[in-house]
Amino acid sequence: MSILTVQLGQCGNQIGFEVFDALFSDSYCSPGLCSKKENEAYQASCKERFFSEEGNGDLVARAVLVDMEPKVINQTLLKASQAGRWKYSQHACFCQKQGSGNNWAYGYSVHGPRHEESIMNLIQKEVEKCDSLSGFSIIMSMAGGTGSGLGTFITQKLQDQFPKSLKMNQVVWPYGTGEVVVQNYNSILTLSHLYRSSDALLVHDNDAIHKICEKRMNIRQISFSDINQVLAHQLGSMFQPTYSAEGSFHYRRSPLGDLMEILVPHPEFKMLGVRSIPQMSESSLAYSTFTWAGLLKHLRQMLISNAKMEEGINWHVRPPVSGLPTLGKTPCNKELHFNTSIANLVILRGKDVQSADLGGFKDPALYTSWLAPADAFNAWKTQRAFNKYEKSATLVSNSQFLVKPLDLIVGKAWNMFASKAYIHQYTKFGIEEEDFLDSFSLLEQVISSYCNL
Amino acid sequence: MGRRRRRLERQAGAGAEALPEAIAALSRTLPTRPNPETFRRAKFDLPEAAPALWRLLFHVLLREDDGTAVPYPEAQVRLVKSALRAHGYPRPALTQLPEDGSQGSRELLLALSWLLAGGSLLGRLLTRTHVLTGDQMPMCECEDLAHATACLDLPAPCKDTSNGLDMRYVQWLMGKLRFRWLNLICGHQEQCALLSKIHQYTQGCHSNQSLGHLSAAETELLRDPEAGQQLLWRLERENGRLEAALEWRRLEPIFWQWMDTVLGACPQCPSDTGPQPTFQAAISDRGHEELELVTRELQALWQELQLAAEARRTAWEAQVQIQGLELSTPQVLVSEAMVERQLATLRQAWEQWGALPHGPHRLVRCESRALPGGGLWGTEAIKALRSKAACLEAELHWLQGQCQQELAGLAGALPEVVWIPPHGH
Amino acid sequence: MTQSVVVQVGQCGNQIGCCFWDLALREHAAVNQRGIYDEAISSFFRNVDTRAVGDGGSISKGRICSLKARAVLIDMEEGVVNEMLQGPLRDVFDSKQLITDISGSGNNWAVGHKVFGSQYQEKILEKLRKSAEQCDCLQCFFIIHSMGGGTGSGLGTFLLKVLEDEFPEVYRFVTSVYPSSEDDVITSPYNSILAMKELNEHADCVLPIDNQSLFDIISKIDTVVKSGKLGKTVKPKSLVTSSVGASRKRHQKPFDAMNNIVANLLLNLTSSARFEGSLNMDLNEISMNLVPFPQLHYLVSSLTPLYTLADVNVPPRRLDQMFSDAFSKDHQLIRADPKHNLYLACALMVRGDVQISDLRRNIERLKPSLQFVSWNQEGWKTSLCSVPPVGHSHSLLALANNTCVKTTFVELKERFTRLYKKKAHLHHYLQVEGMEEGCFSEAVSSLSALIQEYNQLDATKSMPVQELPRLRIAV
Amino acid sequence: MLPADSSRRLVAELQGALDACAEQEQQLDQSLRVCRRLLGTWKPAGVPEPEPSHEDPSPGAPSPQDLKELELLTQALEKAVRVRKSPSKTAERAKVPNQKPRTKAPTAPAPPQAPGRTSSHTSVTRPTRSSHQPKVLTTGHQEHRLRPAQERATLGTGARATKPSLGDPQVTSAAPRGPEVFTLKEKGSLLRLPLAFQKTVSQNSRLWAQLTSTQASDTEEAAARARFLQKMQAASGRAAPGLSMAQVEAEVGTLRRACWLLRLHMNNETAAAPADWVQEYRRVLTLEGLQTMAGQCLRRLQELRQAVAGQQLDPWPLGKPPQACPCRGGADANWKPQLLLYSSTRELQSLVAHQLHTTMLAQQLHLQKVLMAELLPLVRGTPSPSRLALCRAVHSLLCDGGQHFPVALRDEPAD
Repeated sequence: MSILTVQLGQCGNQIGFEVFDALFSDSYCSPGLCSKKENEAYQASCKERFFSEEGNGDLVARAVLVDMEPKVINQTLLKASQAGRWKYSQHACFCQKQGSGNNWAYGYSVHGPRHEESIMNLIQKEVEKCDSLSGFSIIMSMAGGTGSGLGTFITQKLQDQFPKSLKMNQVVWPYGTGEVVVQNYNSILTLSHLYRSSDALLVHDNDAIHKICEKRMNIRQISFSDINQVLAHQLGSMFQPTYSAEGSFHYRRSPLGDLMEILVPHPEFKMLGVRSIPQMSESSLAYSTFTWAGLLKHLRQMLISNAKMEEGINWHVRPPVSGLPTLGKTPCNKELHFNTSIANLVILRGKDVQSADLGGFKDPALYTSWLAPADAFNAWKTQRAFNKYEKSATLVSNSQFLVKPLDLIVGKAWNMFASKAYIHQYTKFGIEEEDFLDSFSLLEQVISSYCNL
Repeated sequence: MGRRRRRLERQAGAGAEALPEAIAALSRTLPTRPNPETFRRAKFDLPEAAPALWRLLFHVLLREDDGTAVPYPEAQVRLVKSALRAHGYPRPALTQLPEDGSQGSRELLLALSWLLAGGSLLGRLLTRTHVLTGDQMPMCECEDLAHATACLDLPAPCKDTSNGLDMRYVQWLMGKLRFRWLNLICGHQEQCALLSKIHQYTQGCHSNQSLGHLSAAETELLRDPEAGQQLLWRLERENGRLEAALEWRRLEPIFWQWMDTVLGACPQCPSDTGPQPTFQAAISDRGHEELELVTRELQALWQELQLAAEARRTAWEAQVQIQGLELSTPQVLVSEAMVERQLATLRQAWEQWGALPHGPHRLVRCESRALPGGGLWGTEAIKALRSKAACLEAELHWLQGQCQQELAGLAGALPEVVWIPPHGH
Repeated sequence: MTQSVVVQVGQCGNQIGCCFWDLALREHAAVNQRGIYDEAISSFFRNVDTRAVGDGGSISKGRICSLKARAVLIDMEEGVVNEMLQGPLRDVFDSKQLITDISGSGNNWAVGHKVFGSQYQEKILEKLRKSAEQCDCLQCFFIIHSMGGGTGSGLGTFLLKVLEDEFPEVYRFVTSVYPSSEDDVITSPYNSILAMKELNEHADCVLPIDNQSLFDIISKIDTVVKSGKLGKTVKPKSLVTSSVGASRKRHQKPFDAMNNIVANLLLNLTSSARFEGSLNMDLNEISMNLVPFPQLHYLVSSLTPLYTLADVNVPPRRLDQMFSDAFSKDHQLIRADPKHNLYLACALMVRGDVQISDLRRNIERLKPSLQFVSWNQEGWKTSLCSVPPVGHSHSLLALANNTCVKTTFVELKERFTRLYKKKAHLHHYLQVEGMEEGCFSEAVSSLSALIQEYNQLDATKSMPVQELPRLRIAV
Repeated sequence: MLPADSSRRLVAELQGALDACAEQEQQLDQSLRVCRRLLGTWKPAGVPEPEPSHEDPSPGAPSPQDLKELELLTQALEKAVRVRKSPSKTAERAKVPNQKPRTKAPTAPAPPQAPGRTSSHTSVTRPTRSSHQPKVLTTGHQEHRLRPAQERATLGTGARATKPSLGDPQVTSAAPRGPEVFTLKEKGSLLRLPLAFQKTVSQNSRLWAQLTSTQASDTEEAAARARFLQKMQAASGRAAPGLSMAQVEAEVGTLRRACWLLRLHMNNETAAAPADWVQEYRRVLTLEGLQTMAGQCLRRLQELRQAVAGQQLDPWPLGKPPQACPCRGGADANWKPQLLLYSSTRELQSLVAHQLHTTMLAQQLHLQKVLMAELLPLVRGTPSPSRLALCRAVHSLLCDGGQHFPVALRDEPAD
């Protein structure tokens, strides 16, 4: 089943390119460390999901590129064609002349309705190229105007036009210290609206990825391209093929649908975070060996202590003693130490994967009281190695990961809102104070629900 | 010619030697293929025949396909009893049989005969296990619901329910169901695309001209002869059952004669005042709920209709009066006839719910509109499905609206709480 | 890609404009080596086939034939404009873009605003419309003018209203040169105050510049460069003030260096919209991010570095210095001290070989020394443009919405009050039709209100940042 | 928290629905796999295959070749990874174009066909071949024959028996011809069904036809059955058979459908724009007609209710037993294989999507009723803040199908 990617705005388009490139190079340029036959099946499965094939055998990304100004799209197309490994479809781009100016309201209320028809037509055409469409992956930033505002609008329209297809939004969370002044407004408007129209929000935190580049990849001068490559790696490790069931050697047919069924069935809990291990520069990789036990021990501690990478994990955090679940779980404590999960998915790739012991993730103390580990925990596996890592593990988690950042954003936006700053920029385009209040109350509810697990 | 032969046999009073034949034929037709001896033992109410008959009845009444897991005997017994009750089985003696399934072979034989005498059972059983060689539409809702409710009585592996259940878990399951459906729908879309390709590529391969192309199963048979062999074997087995069924048809009257003697051997039932089994009492009003619900829905509709009709009529009469118009008799007659026709179609629509593709339909790709043999056209089926969906949707929304009203009232009464319903309301 | 039209009004406006077009040509020539008319160039220039009859239809693609500035030149004296038309830039303009008179406004806002305003309204509109028609997607008008004189301040602000009515969707960014306290135009406080009211009401963003600051910056560069302390390490052509390598061979004038700074400001302001980068910033993002309340649209700007060292390998220390400088008092284009005042918001527009990590590092480093308003503690807007200014390896333009801009307004008001108390020169204004004393009082109360808004914000400065009570969830 | 009783019912209902879906999905998965295999490359029955079960890249039992290959690969790669000094990205990208995937479906090395083989088999099969079955295939310039599967059926041996063993001289000696790729797309139209299969199928449909015709015609048997039923009823000590639950249920179902069809019709009528007066007259008549019909339905419903109450019908058992589903034969076992015709992929997809949508709706509706019955009583009664969480969840489930959720804010100004 195929996944159609919609790349929106500067951020979405830059990331989208890296994601396709990562998928391609993992599938076709990386050794895979498995039999030829299995590698072929893996490639075929990846191709079906993310690429279509032209008559001459060229691979074309299943993607629609949308931006309100032409520069980034031109650059992205150029990059893809220069690399010459895969390409974007010629007719899958939509751009205008003037951006949304970091204004969510402009993207949502002006650009959205104005270009709805053209964009939806493009998407429809790409959809028709798929034998079967599992759903959409919508890549967008939350801080700006086009990604956030238009992205939200398009997600809503996708929900209207393709109610039976899944929608997962790849949401890029802005730097805490600010990259756009009105990022907190744009963020709360985006999140609250997506909560209504999207099935899952996979959050990518710029600060966290920045730190991974710095500490794990040893990059001195970190560029956006570095950051996006790390992000693409994580996404790739999530969406590349895995076996459909324990003991089966068929590749999973519908990763997007399965993932959602496992992680986000509850309407109030839709936010996902992703962690990968190991992550390191290629030069250090050559001198490292890993065991499944070691990787999973780290990954588990990353989960319960809410660490974003394998470095600097707080090893003192322990799950609450079972039988006394209320102690660590219920209070809406802003300094949450123990990170309670709703549901987790661990994806393992590489050598001897069947031998990996996942018992550590099946402890009921890790989860909310109303879900048993049997419901809340899942693991996907393949023995095909990912992206040059002999063994690698990825955790996709619906947990309290995001409570704190969300609480911060809502708090900051609320402060700004209370002083009425910048509101005129939004009312100009029809987003009224009432809309802000709606967004605030919805997100406060989400925070509260996540706190009261 | 068959008919004449049968008559001859009957006149010859071939009861004695024909009865075993009849029972053997019946036995071969039934799903668990009970030993014919079981029937004889049941006549004398021997307990050793009981387990096999409970099992048989369970399969006949509840199990879609044999072979899958069967609940433990107690559950079988309860399920069979409740199913028979629901079908209106008249003998209360059945309900008093012990739950361990050790007794009552004669009662069970009567029950089975009662079901057989209803007429449609065998046909249904045979269709249920019919080997399909063509490509089908996915299941229709009757089937699915039947399944869902049949599971109901099985001891479900519930979470620790002694402490009650967190509502969030129910929400979780609901959400899961939604995603599972979406996945399923998406998978079927792909299946359609692939089937359509197979049909297109094998156009003209089928020996049956009206079909034209091969189905996936038929093509697979050519790809994998071993599986094809299996299919063939299953078909042959079905043919055997069909032959047995025809045989049973022929000898049926003898069986009924014999059953009269079985019935005669039964002690007369007094009156049915036996205590109801406790497992039914707790939820006995659920059926009434359904009745009440429909009554409420209909009453609401009737009132709305009354209001609408009255308002329209008054408005129309006023208009007529002001403009001094008058309907001629032919106008009245034509109008009445038209409306009547329209309403008759409507009535038909609910009485024969759908010229819908129920059950096994072989999908046939046919690009030209003219086809020998005929069949149901996809476009027509879609139209029927659409109107059916509209109906279901209307009901669902009505119910949701009712809930909304009630809950809004309840929420409004909560002190110091601002209730913000989700968007779109 | 969008286009912008520069409207230069009055002597000062036209002189700055002149420097701007010169530098703009230079910049695009450096970036666009192939001589193909591309989107970046199109933002400020039209490509015209001069062989064609009449107007010479614009060419949207292909080789560059002849570039025409997207500009409207307005002056009520002919001097500066005529000089430009005879100078090396003459090919960039044509007579259809000009509006001149010979009489001048006599340093009287009222003459510029009321007399010439009504007299030239139609003509101005016609030229503006024409320039707008030649744009694919007109995004912004850049108005360059001075506050002290007559034409720039009077007609320049009249124009704002005209633009607002005629092109409500198009942004109006105003570069306003404020008079220094030792200004030689005696009526400049009157003109500035009257102009301020118009800026308050009709501009989207104002970039206040003050001659004194420009002069100080130049003096400082001179001292550093001439002191020889840096020796040969300063890269040639890298001075922000220089116009070396420019196409014109005109005699250098004292104001040229100062005007070059302003021209650089405009180039850097638009660079991220014109050129590629990993973090683009369109013009419409400026007001969105930096203007929290409609009236508070005055942005204090600073440019760094003022020169570049010849050594190609920039040590991070050097790069960090660029960021530090941008917040120092000495680098502001108006006399103001943002560091000791309250920030409402701040934009950092970086050009050249600088990565996001450099930007993040410096924001983290500088943040503790800066004060932000309580509701906008992380009020940063950032952009990364990969094309550096000519001669530089990298550069930074900082735009601050900071209460420090208030000082200029307060001083202005004081100077105005001193003059107004004596009713000095008032009759020159009142004899202009449509001009009443009420205009002055309205203007001064408008300014007072603006100052008051800044005062109120300043008052929150010392207060501890506290979380406001939020919505509370019942379950 | 829900009371245990409701919990059990709700969880059982939902779990049942989930399991049904999962089962469907599994079946679908399997048939998808079959279809995909069919659309890939394969060889029709009769062309020998050297390796069993190609489609499973089953490392659970890898072949010796696989193992060897894997071992070599791993060794080489591990060595490469350690030795290499972080190769530059550009170099890596530069070398890629040669690796550009031509993305062929994995082609199993098709064994060449033995030249003598076809002739030897045709001689064997000739007697069983009926004249209407031309099996001659023309593939390219060579003429081959697909060995029909019917041979095996008629010979009564399993498929394995005809599979050539490795020792089969005909296979081992075969090498000269190049591999031959069969795809449905190119050569699908040349396939023919084996005769044995055709025979069995036609026998099957003949039997079905016979069965249906006897059922339709037999009146004597029907009479015998009716007599038995009567006797049984009498022996059970009850009066004439009343309505069975299944019948009541069926009727209620019909009335429910009637109700919704009437409502839809009413909505159409009332939503229509005003027309000329004659038209309007018809509309009035229609509405009044609808009202009458609704009244009739109501009356019938009352009768049913009385029957349920008065006749002391047995209480409804736990859950509904599976009623005679019309789609699996149902009341009229007048089964006859029907054709469902479609003209394009899009139409088929739309048809199936509609079918599934309806099924899903029916299930939703059923669940809605169950949820209403279980949950509404819980939230009724005196409002209390402790009910709030329950209320929110119930609102979400009952008013939005669980897809959205309401927010409950504290009213008092927070401080």
